[in-house]
Amino acid sequence: MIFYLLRRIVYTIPIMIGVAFFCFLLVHISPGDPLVSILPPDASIELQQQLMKLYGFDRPWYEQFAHWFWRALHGDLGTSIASGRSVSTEVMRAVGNTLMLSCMATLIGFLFGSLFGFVAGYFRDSWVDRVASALSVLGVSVPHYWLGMVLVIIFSSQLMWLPATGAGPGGSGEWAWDWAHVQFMVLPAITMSVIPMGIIARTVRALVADILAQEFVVGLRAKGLTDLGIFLHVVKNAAPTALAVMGLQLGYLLGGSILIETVFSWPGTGFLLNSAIFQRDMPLLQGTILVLATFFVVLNLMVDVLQTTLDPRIQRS
Amino acid sequence: MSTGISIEHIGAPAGSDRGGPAQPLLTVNKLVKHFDLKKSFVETLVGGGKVVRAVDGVDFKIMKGETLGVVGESGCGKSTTARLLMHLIDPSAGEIVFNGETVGSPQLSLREYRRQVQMVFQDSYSSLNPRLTIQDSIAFGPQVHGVPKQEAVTRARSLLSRVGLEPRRFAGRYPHELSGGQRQRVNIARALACEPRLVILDEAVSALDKSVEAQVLNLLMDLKEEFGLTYLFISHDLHVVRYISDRVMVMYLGKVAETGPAEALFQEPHHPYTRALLSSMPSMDPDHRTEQAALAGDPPNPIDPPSGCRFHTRCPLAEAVCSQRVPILENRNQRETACLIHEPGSGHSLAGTAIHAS
Amino acid sequence: QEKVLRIGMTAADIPRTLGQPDQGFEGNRFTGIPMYDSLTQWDLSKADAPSVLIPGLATSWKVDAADKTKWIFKLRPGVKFHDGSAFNADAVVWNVQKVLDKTAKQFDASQVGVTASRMPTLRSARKIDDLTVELTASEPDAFLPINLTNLFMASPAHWEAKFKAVPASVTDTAARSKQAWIAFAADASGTGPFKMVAFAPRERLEVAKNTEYWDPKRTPTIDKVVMLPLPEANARTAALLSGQVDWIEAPAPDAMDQIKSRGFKIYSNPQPHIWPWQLSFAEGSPWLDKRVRQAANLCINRSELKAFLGGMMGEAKGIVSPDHPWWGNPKFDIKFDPKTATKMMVEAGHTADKPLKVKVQVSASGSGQMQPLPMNEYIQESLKQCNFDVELDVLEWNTLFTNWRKGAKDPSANGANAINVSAAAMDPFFAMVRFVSTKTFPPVSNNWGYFGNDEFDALIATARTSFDDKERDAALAKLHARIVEEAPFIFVAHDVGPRAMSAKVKNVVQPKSWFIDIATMKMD
Amino acid sequence: MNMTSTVAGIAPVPAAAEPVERSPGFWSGVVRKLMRDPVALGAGAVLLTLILMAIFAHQLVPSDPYATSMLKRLKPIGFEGFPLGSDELGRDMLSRLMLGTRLSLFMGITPVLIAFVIGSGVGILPGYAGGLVNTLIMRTIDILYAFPSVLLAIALSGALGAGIGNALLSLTIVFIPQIARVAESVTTQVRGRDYVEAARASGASPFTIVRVHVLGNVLGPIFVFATSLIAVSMILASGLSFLGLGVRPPEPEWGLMLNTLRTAIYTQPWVAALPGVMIFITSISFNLLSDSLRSAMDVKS
Amino acid sequence: MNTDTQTDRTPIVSVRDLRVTFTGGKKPVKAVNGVDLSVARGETVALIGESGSGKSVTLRSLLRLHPARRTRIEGRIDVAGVDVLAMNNRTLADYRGRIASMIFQEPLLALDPVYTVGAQIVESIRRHERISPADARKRALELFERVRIPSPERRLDAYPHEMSGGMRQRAMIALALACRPQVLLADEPTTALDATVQIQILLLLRELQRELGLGIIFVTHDMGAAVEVADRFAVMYAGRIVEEGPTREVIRNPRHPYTLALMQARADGAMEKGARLASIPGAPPDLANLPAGCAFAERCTFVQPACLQTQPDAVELGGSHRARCLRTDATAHVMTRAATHAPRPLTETA
Ligand SMILES: Nc1ncnc2c1ncn2[C@@H]1O[C@H](COP(=O)(O)OP(=O)(O)OP(=O)(O)O)[C@@H](O)[C@H]1O
Ligand SMILES: Nc1ncnc2c1ncn2[C@@H]1O[C@H](COP(=O)(O)OP(=O)(O)OP(=O)(O)O)[C@@H](O)[C@H]1O
Ligand SMILES: [Mg+2]
Ligand SMILES: [Mg+2]
Repeated sequence: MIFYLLRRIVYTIPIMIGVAFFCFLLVHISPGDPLVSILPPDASIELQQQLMKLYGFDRPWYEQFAHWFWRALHGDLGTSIASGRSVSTEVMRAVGNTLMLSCMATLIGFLFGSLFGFVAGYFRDSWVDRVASALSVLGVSVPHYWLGMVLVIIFSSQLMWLPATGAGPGGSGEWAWDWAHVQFMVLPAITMSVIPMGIIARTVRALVADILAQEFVVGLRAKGLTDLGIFLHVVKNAAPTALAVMGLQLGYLLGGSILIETVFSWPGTGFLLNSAIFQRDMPLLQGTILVLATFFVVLNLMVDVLQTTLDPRIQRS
Repeated sequence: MSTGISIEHIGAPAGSDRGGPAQPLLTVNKLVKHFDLKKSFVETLVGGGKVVRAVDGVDFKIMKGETLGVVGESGCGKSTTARLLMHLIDPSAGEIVFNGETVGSPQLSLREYRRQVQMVFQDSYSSLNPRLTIQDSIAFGPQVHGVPKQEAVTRARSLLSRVGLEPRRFAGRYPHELSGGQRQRVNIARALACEPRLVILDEAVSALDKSVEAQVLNLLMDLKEEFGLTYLFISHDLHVVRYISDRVMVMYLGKVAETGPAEALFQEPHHPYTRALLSSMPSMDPDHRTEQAALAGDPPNPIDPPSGCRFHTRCPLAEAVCSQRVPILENRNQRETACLIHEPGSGHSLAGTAIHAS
Repeated sequence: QEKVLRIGMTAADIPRTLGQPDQGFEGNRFTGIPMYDSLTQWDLSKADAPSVLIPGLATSWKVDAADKTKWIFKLRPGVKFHDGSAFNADAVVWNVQKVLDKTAKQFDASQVGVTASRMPTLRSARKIDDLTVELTASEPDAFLPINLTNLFMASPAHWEAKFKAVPASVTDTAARSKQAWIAFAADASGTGPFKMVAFAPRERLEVAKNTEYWDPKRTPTIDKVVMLPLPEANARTAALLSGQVDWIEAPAPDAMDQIKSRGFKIYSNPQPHIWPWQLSFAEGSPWLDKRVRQAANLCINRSELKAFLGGMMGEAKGIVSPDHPWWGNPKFDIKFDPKTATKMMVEAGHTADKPLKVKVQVSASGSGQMQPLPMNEYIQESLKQCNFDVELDVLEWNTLFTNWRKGAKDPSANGANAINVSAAAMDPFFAMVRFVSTKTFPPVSNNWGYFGNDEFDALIATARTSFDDKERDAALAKLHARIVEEAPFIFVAHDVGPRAMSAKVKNVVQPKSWFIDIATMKMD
Repeated sequence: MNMTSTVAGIAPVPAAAEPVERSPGFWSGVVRKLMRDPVALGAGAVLLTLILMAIFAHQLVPSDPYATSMLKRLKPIGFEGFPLGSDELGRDMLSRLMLGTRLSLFMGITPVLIAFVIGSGVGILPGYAGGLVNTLIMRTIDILYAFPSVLLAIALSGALGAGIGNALLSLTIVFIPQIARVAESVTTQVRGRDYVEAARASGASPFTIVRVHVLGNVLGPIFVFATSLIAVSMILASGLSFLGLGVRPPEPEWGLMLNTLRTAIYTQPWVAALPGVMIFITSISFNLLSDSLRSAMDVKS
Repeated sequence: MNTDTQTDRTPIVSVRDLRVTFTGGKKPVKAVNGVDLSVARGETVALIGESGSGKSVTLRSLLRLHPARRTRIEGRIDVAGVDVLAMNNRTLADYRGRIASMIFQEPLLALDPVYTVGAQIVESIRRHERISPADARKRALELFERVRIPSPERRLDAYPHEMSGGMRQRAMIALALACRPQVLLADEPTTALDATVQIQILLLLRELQRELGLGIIFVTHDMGAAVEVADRFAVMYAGRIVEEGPTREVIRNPRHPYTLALMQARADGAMEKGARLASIPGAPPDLANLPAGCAFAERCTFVQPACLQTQPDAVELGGSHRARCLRTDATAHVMTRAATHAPRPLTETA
């Protein structure tokens, strides 16, 4: 087990370097001058060069990479061109908010997804299955940012039941787990949960159908287990894979929240990315993506390890 | 045989059949295959990458025109040996001499060798490409060796009819449209399409029903005679091996335990393992049922095989020396046995005495 | 009951709070003017007249008669920063140095970008006595007092405290200074009517009333103002409709009816802003013929366009509006007259069968761009009737903005002979000079179309050296009249800065300015 | 090689020219199964309609999709002359939605198609070669795979800047590693099958084996996977346009239309919702068709 | 239980005219077409036949393990005096594993991979008896010792995939015996095992049967394995039992042409080395489309026109030996090699 863990971690290192390099490249493949956004329309060329130097854009790329990577390793992702704040503090704060939202969305998605999936898998080819499957296909087919807009119109603007934007009455800094705050999360989390719900439902349905088709289920029946008893076995068999899918979905949400966060002005990484892109704030873009990718890689690692721990079938060496 | 023309006349380049019938068609010397267990960077650092000793120094010969049966428990390395012979995997050590030429030498290229040695696998379904008609599957081999498409197809059809599948009905079918027995016939036809001299049959009939098995065994016997084939026949069904083989080789944990003419070996097994194996065959006599299992437990793990004689952990006649000394496979009147009891002066108390007399 | 005013801004982030805001004029509007004061400032108290320059922290100023590069500013006595320290000449010098003196401890490069270019000629400051400072410009420049509205006075004492509080482990002065500014931004101190109380980057800024404010007329009655960045128009609208905020900037145009019907108030007033097509005078440009330029200006039905924008547009007759001191009664009257326009086009040789091909670079969005696409598509349609054949080259906003500096002759222009970038027109340089001076040809500044000649250079020089306010305005009016007559632009629209507010907010004056005074508002 | 002479020797029975019963091939079996599947038929019909609409959009549109009219902006569904209402510039929604099919399908399908070609190649090679080649290629792909797909797409288009070309490029880059991974794993599986072993045993060159035995068996599963990606691609592409990173106005594309109609959602919610509905219908059709295709290609069923 | 009232001759399993039809597919598949079978206490019956002849279906019907919605079961099944087909879900669950239990061909597939074998046995015991987990575990341990699993304590906590094939099958048997059932249904329990292990399992089954007085139905392909354990043989073909009788009788004197052919097709039944084996021509019939007459008629060497007309009834051949064939007269004197010339390997020195 410990070997497995070590191996998995060692294996992650080259990937992380690759990921970092890719993030670094982003600045260099982007056309246009990263400084444009902060330069006033009539900034003198002199001022431009002065700022270029200040931000280190005048050095050769490999030097910039080495520098950037070295500092990134120390948690210093540079300074946002637009806001002048340190990228790492910006990103860390945003990551917390995104994580909170994504976890909530994943949880909702997982609950409903596995519910639909189990029902569909259990009553395969019945109308229940068709309804549950239709819901899950719906989940993966709907443009969720659009769904978000529709929900806002209905529940915020018209019914005024739920707030439309933001992360709590006092901002994310004063977040608390009471209704006054959580209500801000309801709409974005539901919107966001639609995709993981669909995917988890499909996975669980296939899993359950697959498990139920296995010989051991006959074995369980043959020893007199009732449907409930068999259900528990199915759950335990499906759990490692379902949890792994859930973990991966959490990762996808972390990285894929940009549209939702934009629609709901949720102060997370997606929101940050959006403004980074539109202000061409390259250090911020780079840093955010690096942090998110790192999260994703680490999450994958955790999912892998968790799955290995949970699932006795996977050989551990 | 009315239609058959002996393969010697037309097959391999003239004069290649050296040494006459006494010269073995295939000689295997000290063949070894160790599989690395998945080794990682860390494990390399820490040390202790383990290997599976699937085949661990195997010697044997196959004479021209004979059928060599190979038996042994699951995991003893039968399939690995077969795959080594086919050069599907590279041996860790050892050499294979075919018809007097070392395989892979300038005299006998791998390609030319492969034409002369073919294989039939156990799983009849997975050994046919599901996307090709069976005619195309059979014609593939000859085409690889330069036979024009049209001609290869003609050959495929004649082979199909030879293995008892009417080409008109079957040539255009896909594997999933055939029964298991029919598929195995196709596999045999496919193996024969390149006009090999040696055919390796790895559990080729094991998956078949008894009634179908009989059909396929009959077919194999006929084809052998018709084309002058040599078979290496791997099976765990001792009855079948006894029926079809001229000589039998018994393997245990990656090593040869015993080799000998089939009847002699079945009548009078020398190696304690062979004896145990044979007595594990269910009797067909309701009045003389087996009363006691000859062996207890499962065969040991090839990752960490026992020292000395590999069988000593389960051998009823094992003595201390058996765990220290590796028995040598020695040839005594057509019988080869790797057992210290049969090795005079080995230090075993029974060494030299005829075991079956005791 | 605490009175809290919640504002949804269009910015994606809280504008910087350390005194020199970013995010364009929205920054000045929300984290500049409410929290800080400048030496001179805009009069935001009237909705019906253009807002003009008035004294702020300086009570009076005049240029040194002998050396026209030197200005003497008399400071307002008794003003205190939020931290209690006194505002005086030292503070002014300190604040000038923070952006202009690289050797000063408090120099902050990140503030230079947004500041220096708005006061291009200012060079240094010198204390004469506690309440008098002398500012030096690089050349005689009558625009300097106007420029100074952009230099907000941050508290040096407060900053020093932050500087001292930086952990000793940071030894490099530059690094300490940087950290001090970061700390300052999170807990700022100015002299303005509101004090900063809470700040969450990208999420919200809270300011509370400064009861000790020096101007009793502008001492706030609203207890607290909360500002939220809501860059997405729909999100802002939804926030307003769901009662999350009391005031949003730039509501979604198509939601106006809905907003009004729910009892919210819409405020708007033309701003010093111009939404034009800037035309190319490069060789081979179709616009070299003045008839063509004027025809295009006459061919747009601005009132229809206004209706399309839900009334949220001022119809442009020049860079500034006729009630502005710089108007100058140009002889060319910009109006909708397609007949004359077509006639002029035919005279110039462009018939309906042989329309004049023009190509314009526009963006799909962008700050202050109003609704570039629909508007440009409308213009495209309109110009068709006057024998123009318009091709739109739609670029991403940043690209367009970069191209603007590169000029019409640059390959990036991609064959376009007009560009649509809207601009603020508060200050004479930004409003006019940079577009018509031969000194501002690309890449120096934004004279994208290379328009300029000796006549205009002379008009500019006169204006720059007319140090009396009246004289200066007269000179600028002359310049403006000539610009309208020569029509190097198609003048289309002025932004009106629409904002929607809850009826609870009272005493709202929306001046003809980019800015608005929150301090004088009241709430139920 | 003198093998040819022997052929007659085996059994001179049937001549090659003699007709044999041809079983319907695998693909015709799949088609037959799909034809019996009502869901597949429904989804297929919808997609076919959309594709035809895309091809003949210019001939089919009832009015000029670009013609603006300030007076007739944001008209409701069923307004005279505007069967599906009009957009924020008074353009005919029906015509724009129809013409939008073009770019939207193009943006959805093209990246997957290109990624299918490249990804299959990139995946089959290491899958068949195994060993070091596999490690090198697959570890490189893992790097791209370490980004959540939406993030990767947005990062790339964000960095490259807006525009169709850049959006297509980003999406293609997003899908290549995904397809390559599937291709690699399927190929690795197929490589272990006995018939590939048998082909190797008969001395065929790797190239021949891949051509005859591997491709036919791996392209199917990869294709099924790719079709399921189209739905994802549709949504991602429209998302990019929605963010202003994809298609530029005034070209009609559903994601972009959704974006520009966003603010109209208060005045004409139904009209504003139409592009979303189109995206939804298309994406769900691709999903359903892909599901059906998967089960039709499953030999077990 | 009512054991005392019944003598050993009353069958513990009695199947009457069992018909199983699968209705899930396009055409109904008649997998079992009128099977009569009874098993006495302490008796082992071997069910023999080709692949697809309906052995497993018959066996699973005894526990009603077929998907209820897609299966039609007709006839009557009594196990330990209870009508299985009349049971409701609850009683059926109580019956399964308690009165009759089952062992499968591939224990690796038949055991839940994510539970330890010990846990699965404990679960089974506690499903049927009120007993503390600790006691159940103790029982499981005893069972492991009973089926001779080395270091049983440790193996209880092993997952199925961590055991070797023989060990797994022993664990499977232990699981089946956990609630002291009266009937054991074994579906090819040794087919996947090596020869040396197979004989161990066969002997174990024989021993358990003797000691626990189990009624066993033993399904297999392999005549040899069947001979080792069975008291009686039942040969199935196309969903019917075509011949049934004491092992000795059936082996020595098969009377149904199908049984006869099976015997002759065996490699060890060959007259001499290299001689052709007698094979059965053709293929088994399509169960969705059974012929009107004897299902074997098409492949039978003794076929007469009458065989194609009606399903033959069972012919009593004495000593509870029956065959469903019109030509038992013709088969009476065909002696198989199998019985007389079975090659005996060396027996242990005894
Ligand atoms: N590619 C491989 N990698 C690692 N180990 C292998 C590989 N192939 C075979 N082995 C191991 O080598 C040993 C011998 O395997 P082989 O397949 O030759 O046995 P066998 O005698 O054919 O058994 P069976 O009767 O079950 O077919 C087994 O322990 C097997 O697990
Ligand atoms: N659930 C089912 N639905 C439809 N047909 C089935 C089902 N189960 C079994 N069959 C069919 O019933 C027939 C008898 O199957 P059964 O499994 O009893 O054969 P068997 O004698 O056990 O063969 P084997 O020796 O291969 O296990 C087969 O043709 C099989 O295809
Ligand atoms: Mg094998
Ligand atoms: Mg069976």
